[in-house]
Amino acid sequence: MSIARIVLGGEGGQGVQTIAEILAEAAYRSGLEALYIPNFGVEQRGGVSLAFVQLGDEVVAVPKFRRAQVVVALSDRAIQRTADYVTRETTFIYEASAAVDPSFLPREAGRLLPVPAVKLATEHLHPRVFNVLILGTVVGVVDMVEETALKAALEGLLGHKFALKPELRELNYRALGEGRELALTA
Amino acid sequence: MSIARIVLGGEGGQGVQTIAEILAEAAYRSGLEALYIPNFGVEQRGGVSLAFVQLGDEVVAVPKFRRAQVVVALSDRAIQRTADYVTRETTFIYEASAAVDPSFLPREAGRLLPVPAVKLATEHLHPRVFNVLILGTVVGVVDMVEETALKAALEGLLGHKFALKPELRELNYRALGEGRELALTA
Amino acid sequence: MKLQPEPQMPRVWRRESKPHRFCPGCGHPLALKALGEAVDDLDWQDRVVFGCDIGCSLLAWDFFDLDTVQTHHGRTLPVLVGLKRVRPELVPIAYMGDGGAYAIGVQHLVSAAARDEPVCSLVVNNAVYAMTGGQMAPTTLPGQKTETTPYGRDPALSGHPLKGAEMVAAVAAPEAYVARGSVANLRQLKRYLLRALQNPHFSLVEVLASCPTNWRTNAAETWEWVEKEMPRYFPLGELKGGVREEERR
Amino acid sequence: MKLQPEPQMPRVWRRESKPHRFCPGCGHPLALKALGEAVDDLDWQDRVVFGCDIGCSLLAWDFFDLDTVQTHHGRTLPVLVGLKRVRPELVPIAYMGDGGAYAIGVQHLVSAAARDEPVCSLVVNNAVYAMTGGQMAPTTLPGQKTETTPYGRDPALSGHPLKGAEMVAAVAAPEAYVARGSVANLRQLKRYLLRALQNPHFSLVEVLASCPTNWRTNAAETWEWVEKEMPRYFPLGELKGGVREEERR
Amino acid sequence: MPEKQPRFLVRTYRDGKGIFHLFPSLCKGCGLCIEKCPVDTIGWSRELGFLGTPAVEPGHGKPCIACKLCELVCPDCAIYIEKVPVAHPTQAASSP
Amino acid sequence: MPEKQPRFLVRTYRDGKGIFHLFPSLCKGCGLCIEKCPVDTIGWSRELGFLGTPAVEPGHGKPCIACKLCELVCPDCAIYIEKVPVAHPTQAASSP
Amino acid sequence: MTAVIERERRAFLTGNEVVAWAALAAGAEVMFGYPITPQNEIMHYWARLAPRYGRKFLQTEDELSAGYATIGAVLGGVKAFTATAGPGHVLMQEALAMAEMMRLPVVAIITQRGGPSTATVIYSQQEVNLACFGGNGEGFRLVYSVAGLQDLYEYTLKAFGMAWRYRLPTIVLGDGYQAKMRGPVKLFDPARQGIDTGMAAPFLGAAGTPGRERPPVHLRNTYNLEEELLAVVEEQARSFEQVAEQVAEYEEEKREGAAILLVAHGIVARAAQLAAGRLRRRGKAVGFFRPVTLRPFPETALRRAAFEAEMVLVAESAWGQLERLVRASLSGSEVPVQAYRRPGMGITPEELEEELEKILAARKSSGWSRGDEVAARAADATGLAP
Amino acid sequence: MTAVIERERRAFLTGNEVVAWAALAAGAEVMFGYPITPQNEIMHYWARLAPRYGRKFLQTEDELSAGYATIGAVLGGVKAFTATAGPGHVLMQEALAMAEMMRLPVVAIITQRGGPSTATVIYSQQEVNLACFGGNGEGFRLVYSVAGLQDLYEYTLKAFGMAWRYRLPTIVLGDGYQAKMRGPVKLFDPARQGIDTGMAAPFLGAAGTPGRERPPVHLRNTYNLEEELLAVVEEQARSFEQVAEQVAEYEEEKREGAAILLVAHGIVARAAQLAAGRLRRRGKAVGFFRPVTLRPFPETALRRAAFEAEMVLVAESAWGQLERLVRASLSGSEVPVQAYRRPGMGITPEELEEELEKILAARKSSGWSRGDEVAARAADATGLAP
Ligand SMILES: Cc1ncc(C[n+]2csc(CCOP(=O)(O)OP(=O)(O)O)c2C)c(N)n1
Ligand SMILES: Cc1ncc(C[n+]2csc(CCOP(=O)(O)OP(=O)(O)O)c2C)c(N)n1
Ligand code: SF4
Ligand code: SF4
Ligand code: SF4
Ligand code: SF4
Ligand code: SF4
Ligand code: SF4
Ligand SMILES: [Mg+2]
Ligand SMILES: [Mg+2]
Repeated sequence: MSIARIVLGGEGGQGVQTIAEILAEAAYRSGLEALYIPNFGVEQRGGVSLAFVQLGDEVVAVPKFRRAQVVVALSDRAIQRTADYVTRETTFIYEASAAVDPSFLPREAGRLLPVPAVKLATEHLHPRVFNVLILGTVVGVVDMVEETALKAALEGLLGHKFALKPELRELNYRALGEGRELALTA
Repeated sequence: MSIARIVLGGEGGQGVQTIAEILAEAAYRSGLEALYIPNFGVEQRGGVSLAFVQLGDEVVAVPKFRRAQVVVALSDRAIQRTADYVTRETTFIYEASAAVDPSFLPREAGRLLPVPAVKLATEHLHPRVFNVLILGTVVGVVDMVEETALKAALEGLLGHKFALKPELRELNYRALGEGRELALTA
Repeated sequence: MKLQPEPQMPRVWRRESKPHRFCPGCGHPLALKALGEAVDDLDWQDRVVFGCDIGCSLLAWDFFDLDTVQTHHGRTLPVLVGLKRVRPELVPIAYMGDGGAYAIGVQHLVSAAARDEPVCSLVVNNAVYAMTGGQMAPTTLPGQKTETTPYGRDPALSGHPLKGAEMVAAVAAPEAYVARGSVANLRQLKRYLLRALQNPHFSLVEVLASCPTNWRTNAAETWEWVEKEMPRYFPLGELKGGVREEERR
Repeated sequence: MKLQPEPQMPRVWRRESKPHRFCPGCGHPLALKALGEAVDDLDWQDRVVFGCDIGCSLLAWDFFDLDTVQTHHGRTLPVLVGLKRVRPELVPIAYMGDGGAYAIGVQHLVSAAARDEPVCSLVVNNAVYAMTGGQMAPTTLPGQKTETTPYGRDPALSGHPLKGAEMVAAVAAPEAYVARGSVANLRQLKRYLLRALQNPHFSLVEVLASCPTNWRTNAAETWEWVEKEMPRYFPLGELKGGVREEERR
Repeated sequence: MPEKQPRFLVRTYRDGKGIFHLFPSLCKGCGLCIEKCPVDTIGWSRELGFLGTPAVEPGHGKPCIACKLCELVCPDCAIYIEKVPVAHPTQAASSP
Repeated sequence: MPEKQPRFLVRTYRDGKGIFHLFPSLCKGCGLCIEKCPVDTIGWSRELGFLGTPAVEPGHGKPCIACKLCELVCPDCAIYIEKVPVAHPTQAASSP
Repeated sequence: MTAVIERERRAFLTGNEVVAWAALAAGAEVMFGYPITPQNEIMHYWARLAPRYGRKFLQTEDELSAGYATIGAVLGGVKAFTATAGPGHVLMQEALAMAEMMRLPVVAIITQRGGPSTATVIYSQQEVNLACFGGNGEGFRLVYSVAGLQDLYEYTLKAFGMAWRYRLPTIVLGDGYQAKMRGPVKLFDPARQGIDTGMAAPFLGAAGTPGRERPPVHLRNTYNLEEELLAVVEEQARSFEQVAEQVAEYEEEKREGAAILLVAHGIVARAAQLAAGRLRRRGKAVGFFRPVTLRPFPETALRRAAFEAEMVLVAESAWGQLERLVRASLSGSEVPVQAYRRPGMGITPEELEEELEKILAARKSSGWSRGDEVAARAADATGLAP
Repeated sequence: MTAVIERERRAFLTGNEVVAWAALAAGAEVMFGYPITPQNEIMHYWARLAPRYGRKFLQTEDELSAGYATIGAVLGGVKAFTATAGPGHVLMQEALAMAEMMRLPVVAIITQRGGPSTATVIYSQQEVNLACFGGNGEGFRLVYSVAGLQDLYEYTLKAFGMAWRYRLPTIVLGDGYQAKMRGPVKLFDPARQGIDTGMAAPFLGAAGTPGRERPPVHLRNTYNLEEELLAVVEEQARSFEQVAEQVAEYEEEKREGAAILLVAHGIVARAAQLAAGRLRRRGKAVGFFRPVTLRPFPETALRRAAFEAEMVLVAESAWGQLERLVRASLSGSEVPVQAYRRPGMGITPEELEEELEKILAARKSSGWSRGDEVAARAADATGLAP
């Protein structure tokens, strides 16, 4: 696979764009080609937030695509909004802390990967690293991004928060790790 | 000649548009086809004012034209601005109360018709009927407009003034007459 | 059968479109609550036409069980002026943000006020351009950081906050009604709106309102800003009295 | 050789473009005479940039021996705001009609005033849209007949005359200079213009001016209108003092 | 038509003088009510609101005095306060 | 450059205390000066102005007092008033 | 409403007067406008006449306001119109774009003047791009380019009918000449001539309490998702293409066997028609085609006409605006297109005659395939599409 | 002025950031703007960066003011720019029309969003008409349609250079995708790469006292006579046509022997390029043409490319705006033009591949003249005009 295409969807406050931005930045720092584009509408909050990331070893010229290798959906509404991107080749990652109506899940997906990230984050770590945990899972699935690049990207985006609360850095690393593990075991 | 084309030019306050409007209206009331269009620019006063009148027995579809059968110029600047419309067939009527630089006069004109309208109007009649005198000359030259139609058109445009000063009506009629005579004799 | 408790929304709020699209803690829906109650009190659901501007106000395009038109940025007033001219029996409400009313559409505001167009204008002053992501508004406070004043608004470079209500009061007819309320005092705001709606002349009610999303404030800071900071520049009260006696209920 | 007497035009008037294009008895050239003398007095021919609006003001596009730009209807202020932002050493004068300044361009006027843009605005208030042939202006007096108020301006339909200077004074910074003069008092007008030009903040001088062509007045009626009728609605005087002491010469 | 209006799920709490109805599908967790409650009884609940963020509940401070400020300031009309019916009206009336 | 400025034709009249210079090619005949002259000395002349309308001249009323109002109000700078030089300055100075 | 013009009558009027009478006769209830030459007198006459017929007028603070107030009145359910030109037309596009998006039957009379920017107040055909495609949209509007005073009367009547029938913003595209020229025109009651001037109905504020007696009307022009917008615009496109077949109008003469097809719109079409006719009388094979609707463009008819010609000459008082529409319409055909461009200047039959003669001479000398001496058929066929 | 970017470096930026950096590197002294999605972040970054480099920023009351203030700064003799989109772009036309008339080197970055009216804040290619022909004039402007972040950097630099060299208003036409997408881009000092970013000089307020030491400058955009305006516009047209030859730009691949020539501009061109390439690799004769300048349109190059093809397919996120330019450009040729229109929607290579396959299949079954199995030549020729 020369370009990996990833769609992420979630509710306004769930941090989907942060996941996408760190992912893309990490790919770029890994020496890969990468392109990230958020979707954006007139609703600042309250709408479903989508992010599109492409990374690989050839130039990414077109920001949008129709089918994704990885789809991430963090809410019921997001599951519906991202369904069109799913094919037989798709790994479909979804938040599974609360009950998900199985009729919403895309049947054609090659692999369904439930991640109870809210639960895990809240129980082991901190609710706010929930999205970094998801990022870990995505990175685990895609498996093209270098660890150091990922940490550097994390630092770039969240460094100012780490500066204030250094323990956050460690928390985030652990979230990344737990997420990645889920990709391999689930 | 099925359509008579007439260009009139003068200084802002000289009443060129009034001549043209009465002429066109009179033609219309004579059962002829007629079209009148003023030129208009950003200068309310101070610019040369041009008027284009066409009248005849076939429908006039196009408001502007390149060559005129009759050109009327009431000032030095107007002589220059109207020169392009003059051909060998043109009767060129100009105000000749003061000395006109003969080098301005269009040589190619078929007939040059100087009219000392200011002088005549001031001496015999009233300075303000100067333009109606010119109108008389034009009507004399074109010779397609009915007398009653002309008077009705005059009434239409100046009736409200006549109502206030009934003697004006007679003055205007006399100006018309004197103007027309000039067309025949000059 | 005992009735299940229902949210105490104004009758004129449209339940089908709730929860509405505004962010958590937004001042817009608070202003719309006061407005809804005022319309309820007057029982004018069949007379009021609601027009909303582009800005977060557009999120109210299906907010009410009222005929509604969402217009163009800054142009809600002229649309409703046109409507009112031909349908004098209707009561049009022009619902706008401070950007729409005091910047791109300010010519319409001062002109409608000067011509005394009988339209009720409601301007939500949240001191930013909210919908576009938090740029400076004419009402942004000195020192306030926004996306286009990243180092804080410097009055020497971009002027002092524009006092829209005062500006309108300066040009409006004596019969116009002009007031400034706040989402921090909804009962007062509703009183102002009732007077504005009933005034058969031009009226303007400016509303100081919160935008926690662009202010990046938590609930405590949000209240602090609306209640303390903003009124330092934008005093609350009635600037012009309209033609009717105040009607409280 | 004895010098032949020359017309006493301000030095900064451009002789080559005289006689100018304004109608007989027009107020514009009187305002421009006061302005020309003020520029002469300050000896700022090398600093002043003159911008004129669309309206009869455009007839001044080659009026002065000053760098001049004739802009678009209502847009002279933003053009000069842009110029001044990058060339602070220049002194831009925005020369506009009441239509350009108080109707189609009023958003620029109030916004420039509110942001305290250091531009000197001169608004010729002749109570009509002159260039377009005499329609109602925001400043048209009640009862005044114009082409679009053929039965006289009815304030119930089209509002009361807009007091532009008062409106600007309501939004401008304290350091702004705002005054209203008249072509019927050119010495006072020149004083105001001198203060406006020297004020390093926003300034506005409104000038009551004649338009005999559209008013259809003779000389006596023209003076009557400028001197008596207009000031009844538009009081003369300084509304806001600027930052400098008044400098008479 | 009024019959077709959607019902909003409700959680009802009793706290002090107030019957505190909370509609989680309306609550966006803005916290404005929390700040305004004069007795600080409102706090975050385990229940999730409309956006998946925590909703609110009473019982975190002094007992509710049924002042309805929270209901007033909620931008989403997610709170409805009823006064606890006074048990002994005569008694209540005699102790002003 | 100043040398290249066009000269305007001038008519000079003496009237009372004023030397009244009129530039016909500038005068548009608006009549504003006529209305403003405190001694009503200005009136229409036979000379034509810029637009072919009559220009103005002094001598139609009381003698000019050289107040320069006409010069001030002329929108076209078509009038230039000089004071008639005082013949006997010493005498003039002694009679205040 | 009683008829404004009871009996058919001839009158000697300027174009701007004609528009005011037509709007009255069409039942327009209100006009909003801002002064600009050369449309001013539409406002002047309307302001004078309106009170007599119980109609309304408001002079707004600018053209934006005039456009949006017209929208407001239309929303209220009355026939309303505005008029502007040149720079005002540029501003008016903001409101027209909203009308396009929301399919509001706004009627605008445009009297083109010289451009760009303030330019001249006189005349031109430089606002074709703007009228057809101004705004940030796809130009789903009706644009009637009129060619004379009678046209101005009839198409102004028709504009209201079409706007309300199809719910499309409709422009009557005139120019300064037609606005200011005075000539004879026949006024009549549209109802008696079977001209539909439209039935207005309220978009907002209809009877019944919204949310109780009827659903509320919620109009918007903003969408949150690309997919929503695509669906809206595609639906508009489909509907516009359907409408196009019904409303596209043109006028043509003698296209069979024409060596040159002379294409022009508006008042220039009248000069073109005369020039083509004169040449035909002199035995030259010159046809004439006038698109009456510029949006939708009478593409099929033009193709039919042009495919029979050896070349097309487009004449306009602009620098290639009609020409671009003609070229695009003739896509896929080899017929060469030439242009006669006079931005901001009137065009006379004489100069077109000269131009045509020049082209014919040049082609002849270069061995042109089809003879230019083909006798012109006697009868000129003038076709006006439905 | 010291170079903003000393050494060439790669960065991972959004398009809006790229524009801000490019404007800084080009030596723009000031930006005027009014918020609108999706261009906002150009303003945000500029507002943040400008003070560090001694540049200026002003947020104006609307887009009219932003456009005119940009004109004012240009008149003062500095490189200045603005940015807008959608409805703001509509308003901006008033100022651009004045810049066109007075030939002022105003630079505007347009990030297209859905239309008409407010529509969506996201993406589209529906502002081609506006960018090229908005305003009441003839569209004498330069319009660069960019296709990716690197393009955005280079053409923003170039826009200043061209604007000032030719004294023409210049538009960099992007879109919401390109504005908001984040990817790798190479930043460099234009001077070192020989990219001309223009020399600014004052139009007004140059040294010397006007009327004494030099003649005064009197700029206007209004004329009193038709003849005056005609002369001005004709002169502009002549000069624009000369410029056109020097500045028209395009990109093309494999046009010889192409059965289908796929034409697209902007970001859609990237999808088109990929789709055409993939089909060629599968042995289908599909060429690709991308106009880089939409004004002037690279007509000669397109004609050359299209005449070798059997048909042209135009793909765009609009309803026929590029298509109209293509059709008009191919005037006089029989090559058929087909369209793939997705107003307001992104276009992916996959859907274009499908569309092309469908067309190829249909043509094959209907007995297409030129084989679609012509082996694509190995090397793709990519041509960038001077
Ligand atoms: C002509 C035009 N320019 C700019 C925009 C972009 N825009 C949309 S909303 C908005 C500002 C909204 O601010 P405000 O009016 O204060 O409302 P708020 O969102 O703060 O409630 C802007 C600039 C637009 N839609 N149309
Ligand atoms: C956008 C636009 N709208 C309208 C016009 C037409 N127009 C030219 S001047 C003018 C009014 C001038 O009135 P004012 O500003 O009062 O100046 P005056 O002529 O009275 O001095 C108008 C409406 C225009 N040129 N541009
Ligand atoms: S961005 Fe601000 S104003 Fe807009 S909905 Fe959110 S909180 Fe309210
Ligand atoms: S129309 Fe009026 S304002 Fe214009 S030049 Fe003439 S007198 Fe002056
Ligand atoms: S009713 Fe008053 S006391 Fe009770 S919870 Fe609400 S705010 Fe607190
Ligand atoms: S104010 Fe309303 S929405 Fe906000 S937290 Fe309280 S109940 Fe929830
Ligand atoms: S100077 Fe005074 S007195 Fe003499 S003519 Fe002039 S106005 Fe009259
Ligand atoms: S004021 Fe001047 S222009 Fe007018 S009449 Fe007197 S001299 Fe002539
Ligand atoms: Mg706001
Ligand atoms: Mg005026």
